[in-house]
Amino acid sequence: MAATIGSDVLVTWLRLADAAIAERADELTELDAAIGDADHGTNMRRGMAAVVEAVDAGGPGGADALLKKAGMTLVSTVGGAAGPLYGTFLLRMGGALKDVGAIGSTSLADAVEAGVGGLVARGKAAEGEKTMLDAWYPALRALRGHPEDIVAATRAAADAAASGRDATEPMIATKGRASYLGERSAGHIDPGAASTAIIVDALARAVAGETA
Amino acid sequence: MAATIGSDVLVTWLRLADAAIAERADELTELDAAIGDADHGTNMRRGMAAVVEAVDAGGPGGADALLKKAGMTLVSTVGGAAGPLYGTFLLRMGGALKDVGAIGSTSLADAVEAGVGGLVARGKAAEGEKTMLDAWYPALRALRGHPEDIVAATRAAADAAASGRDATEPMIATKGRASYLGERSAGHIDPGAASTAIIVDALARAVAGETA
Amino acid sequence: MKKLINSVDTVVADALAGMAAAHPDALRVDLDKHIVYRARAKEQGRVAIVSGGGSGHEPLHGGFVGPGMLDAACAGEIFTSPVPDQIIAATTAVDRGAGVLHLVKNYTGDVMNFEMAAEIAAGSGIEVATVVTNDDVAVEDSLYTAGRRGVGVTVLAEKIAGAAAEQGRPLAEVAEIATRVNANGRSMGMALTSCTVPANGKPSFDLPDDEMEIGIGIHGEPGRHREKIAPASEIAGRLVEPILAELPAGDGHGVIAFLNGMGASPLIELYVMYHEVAELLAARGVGIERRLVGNYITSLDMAGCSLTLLRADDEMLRLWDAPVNTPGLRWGA
Amino acid sequence: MKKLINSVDTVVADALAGMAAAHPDALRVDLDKHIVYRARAKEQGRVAIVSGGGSGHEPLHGGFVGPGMLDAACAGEIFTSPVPDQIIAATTAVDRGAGVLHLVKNYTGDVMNFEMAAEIAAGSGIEVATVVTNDDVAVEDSLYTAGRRGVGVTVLAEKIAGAAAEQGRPLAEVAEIATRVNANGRSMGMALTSCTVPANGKPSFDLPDDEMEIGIGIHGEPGRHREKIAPASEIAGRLVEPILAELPAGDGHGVIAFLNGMGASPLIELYVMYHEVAELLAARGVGIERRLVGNYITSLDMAGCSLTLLRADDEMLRLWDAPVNTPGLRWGA
Ligand SMILES: Nc1ncnc2c1ncn2[C@@H]1O[C@H](COP(=O)(O)OP(=O)(O)O)[C@@H](O)[C@H]1O
Ligand SMILES: Nc1ncnc2c1ncn2[C@@H]1O[C@H](COP(=O)(O)OP(=O)(O)O)[C@@H](O)[C@H]1O
Ligand SMILES: [Mg+2]
Ligand SMILES: [Mg+2]
Ligand SMILES: [Mg+2]
Ligand SMILES: [Mg+2]
Repeated sequence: MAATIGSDVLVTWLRLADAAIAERADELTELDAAIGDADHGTNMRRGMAAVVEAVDAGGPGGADALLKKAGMTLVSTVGGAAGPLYGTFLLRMGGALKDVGAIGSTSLADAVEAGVGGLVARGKAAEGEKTMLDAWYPALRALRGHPEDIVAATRAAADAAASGRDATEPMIATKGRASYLGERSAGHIDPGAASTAIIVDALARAVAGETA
Repeated sequence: MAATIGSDVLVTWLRLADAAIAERADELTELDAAIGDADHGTNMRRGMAAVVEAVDAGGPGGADALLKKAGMTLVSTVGGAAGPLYGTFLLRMGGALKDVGAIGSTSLADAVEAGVGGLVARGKAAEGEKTMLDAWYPALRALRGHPEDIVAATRAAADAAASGRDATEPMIATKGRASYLGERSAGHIDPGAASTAIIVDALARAVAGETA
Repeated sequence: MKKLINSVDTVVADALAGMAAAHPDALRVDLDKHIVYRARAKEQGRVAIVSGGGSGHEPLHGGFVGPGMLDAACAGEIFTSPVPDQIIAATTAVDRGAGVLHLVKNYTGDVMNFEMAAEIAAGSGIEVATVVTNDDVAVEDSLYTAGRRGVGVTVLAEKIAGAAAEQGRPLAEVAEIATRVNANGRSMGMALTSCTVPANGKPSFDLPDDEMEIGIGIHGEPGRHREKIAPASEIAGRLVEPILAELPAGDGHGVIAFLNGMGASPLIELYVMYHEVAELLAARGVGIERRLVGNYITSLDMAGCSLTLLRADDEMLRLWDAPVNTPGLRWGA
Repeated sequence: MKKLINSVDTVVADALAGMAAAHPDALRVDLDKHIVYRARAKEQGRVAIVSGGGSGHEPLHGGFVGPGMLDAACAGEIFTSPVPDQIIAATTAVDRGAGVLHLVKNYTGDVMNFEMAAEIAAGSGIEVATVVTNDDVAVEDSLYTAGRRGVGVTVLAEKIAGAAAEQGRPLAEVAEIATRVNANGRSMGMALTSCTVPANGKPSFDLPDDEMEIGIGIHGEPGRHREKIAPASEIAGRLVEPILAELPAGDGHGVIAFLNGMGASPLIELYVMYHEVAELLAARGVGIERRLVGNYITSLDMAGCSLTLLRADDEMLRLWDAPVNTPGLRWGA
């Protein structure tokens, strides 16, 4: 039972997230075709591939620098809503880890909370509007439920993100493109919540020791 | 066994032809879709309806005047290849009947021959090029086969036109739109030959005493 | 069939009414005879140009009526050439005493209807010259057939002859220039889908989801052959090569390259195609002097494109560059 | 999926290369950053205008770069807003010392990316003003939602603000005029077919052969509702009525009527639709001062159309009439 992780685990996280997004890009695009504009999978795959390329290119280590570089890469390569949102998330998350050495469950939760704060600052949405926030908030709450065990915490967060993703299905969107559909947005899972669930699951797997 | 017909039978001919073309317009258009531009039925229906309207509007009688009016109406309302061709046909046919009182089988054949001459002068095609000529020439030859019996002559002409129409199927077109297809034009009946068969059949029915 | 129309019988009339409403200052439309005129006729003593043909190729021809291009366009029914009455009326109305050029695409129906009209107009004392365009290399040219179709070069001939007429050149010269444009221009088209003629209500030909037609015309005629769909770079080769094989060398002059959409292919795809065409021509050492990319001579709702190359001498280029002010083509004015 | 492309990953890059090749004298295209610039930058001391957005709406925005309209356009991936780096590069390149107007369509992604870019550009000393268009009446406007989409009015705002910038007006005035255009313009769209996003490879929504979507946007989003296909006259009502219900009365000024094709509907159908719209507006007592009919803000290969009405005061009309010389819109120059 690992109590803390280092920035190497975050590197693994980004790699696992890239692989999982690439594998499920068509699925994400199909979700976006139903209630958006059919580009979310393409966008995320392009962005995560660029992130891994930037990570491979090396540079100063440390969780702070790593996540900032990843965030800036997403901002510069994704576009659309997801680029600024996920980019800001990672930038803020990195900022919160600035002076943290070994990352425990609580400091990870603090960092995710900072990231979620960035999402809200950028996107001006709240929970329940059928966006990626509906996966992030449950994930954050689950993280907080295991302050001593980062493995259990991230696994619980991944499960909560997945439930949050599923819970977006009946929602009527009031933010993002799906809001244009009004009531017709109900009955479909939000693509951003789905990509969040994939990303949080990658985090849990990296923390649990899976290698990329 | 009628030996001659009057211009009233020609009026009936035009009416029967109009009705038959209207009924089979979609079929003609479909033939034209396969090797042309999908308008032959529409064109002929529009033209024949205008012919009947012009005939209904009355005016000086006589086979000559009647067919000239019908020909001019086709020229002014059909367009495409069929308008000038069928229009010229009727104009020339009318001209040939100028000083003919009661129309017998031979004078009818002479008039059709004049019409066919008009087709060739306008369209510069010959038999065997997969055009309406491939129905008109057999019809003309069959007409000539019964110089004494106009009913038998026109019935034979109608049958010959139908055979001529069917014989266009394997031909490779060298005139008209179908020629653009080269060898791909084989395997389809020529739409103009099909409309000619309808028109000659209407003539046989009118001569046989059918009313419109 | 899905179309923005009221009924299959009124498409042409409704579209002409729409043209009239959309361009009240530039065009005058005879909604009875289906003729599009310039709002202001050109000066006395200038050659006038009349074109026309079946509808379904918009903006051709009505959209090319205006200063620097046509004086009148006769609109036939969908894919059906206009009738002589229309052509005579247009010819009579636009003649400014210097004669009228008839620009006609080479289709049996168009040629015959314009021919009948020219005979009658000439009989009433109007000098008429006729130039027939026949630039489509998909079709074999032969004395014994209907010959090549008139397609993309028609747009270029209307522009270039239009500029010559505007300069006050005599009818023989305007006709000679149009003839020269046609003689030095060649085209080739392809389709991803058939068009649907409204009165027919279904696609003129069936094309499987993974096939395209090469060598199509602008009336929903199937092409010369069918093959598997291919990347834009290969499609460009299917168009460029047969054209270059038949394009006059023309003293090594460069070309006007005209990449035309068939009606339902969006501009983004036409630009992709144009890029490939330009690369291919560069590789083949053909200089591009001018370019035109867009939907100019269409085939209803067909997806696909055609390429026209015109070996252009200096005079053609000068006339191409001259001002033109029509709904469909406009520059320098 | 049938498209004239090389591969789904290179569509935008290939189309931009095609634009560059097609308009070498008018445009300069940064093929690395995907930015379209004027070939000749405007004079020092003039306000510049930058727009951009996802690709797939051609000629918007790149086709509207040129004298009298935009100074630069940033092309995102298909239906994906550009990234801040592009917008910053464009803004920096076109600033002539008088500030830069960002014209942005109201989509969460576009707004956020332009916002990030404007923050950074402002930090480097460039004065940036932003006007967001949101004219689509199919979407409810509310403080608690993403709000209305920016659609057709964007074209009109780019033209009118572009003319104001060309006249040398200060940034605040140019922004005010763009804001006024947006405030007085409303749009409504409909689709006969879905578009197909290349990377998705199939239509974004399925629409039975006898149904149409009303209230669609320009990204293949399904509309607000679906109904049986209807004659053009009825479709015109579906567009005109909801627009008039929300169009400012504006002192009884007339309108600029803009009937736009979604990419795969041929011009003949757009004219049919425009005729019906003009008749309806006449019946409703709405004067039409100017008209624009054609494919200007498209949605890939979607068949359908949208209508934009702009209640135009005299200043807007004067600016609308001012010369414009871009690949997509050209008059008076
Ligand atoms: N205001 C917002 N706040 C949070 N998330 C949002 C917001 N708007 C959109 N999203 C998320 O972004 C996702 C769409 O991303 P993407 O498809 O890449 O961008 P776009 O909508 O620009 O095409 C949505 O599914 C939603 O989860
Ligand atoms: N040169 C010609 N001589 C005789 N008949 C011809 C000639 N060209 C075409 N046709 C006939 O015209 C028919 C087509 O008529 P139609 O479809 O109305 O005209 P278009 O080809 O102009 O669309 C052909 O099927 C053929 O029978
Ligand atoms: Mg999306
Ligand atoms: Mg035909
Ligand atoms: Mg025809
Ligand atoms: Mg998008």
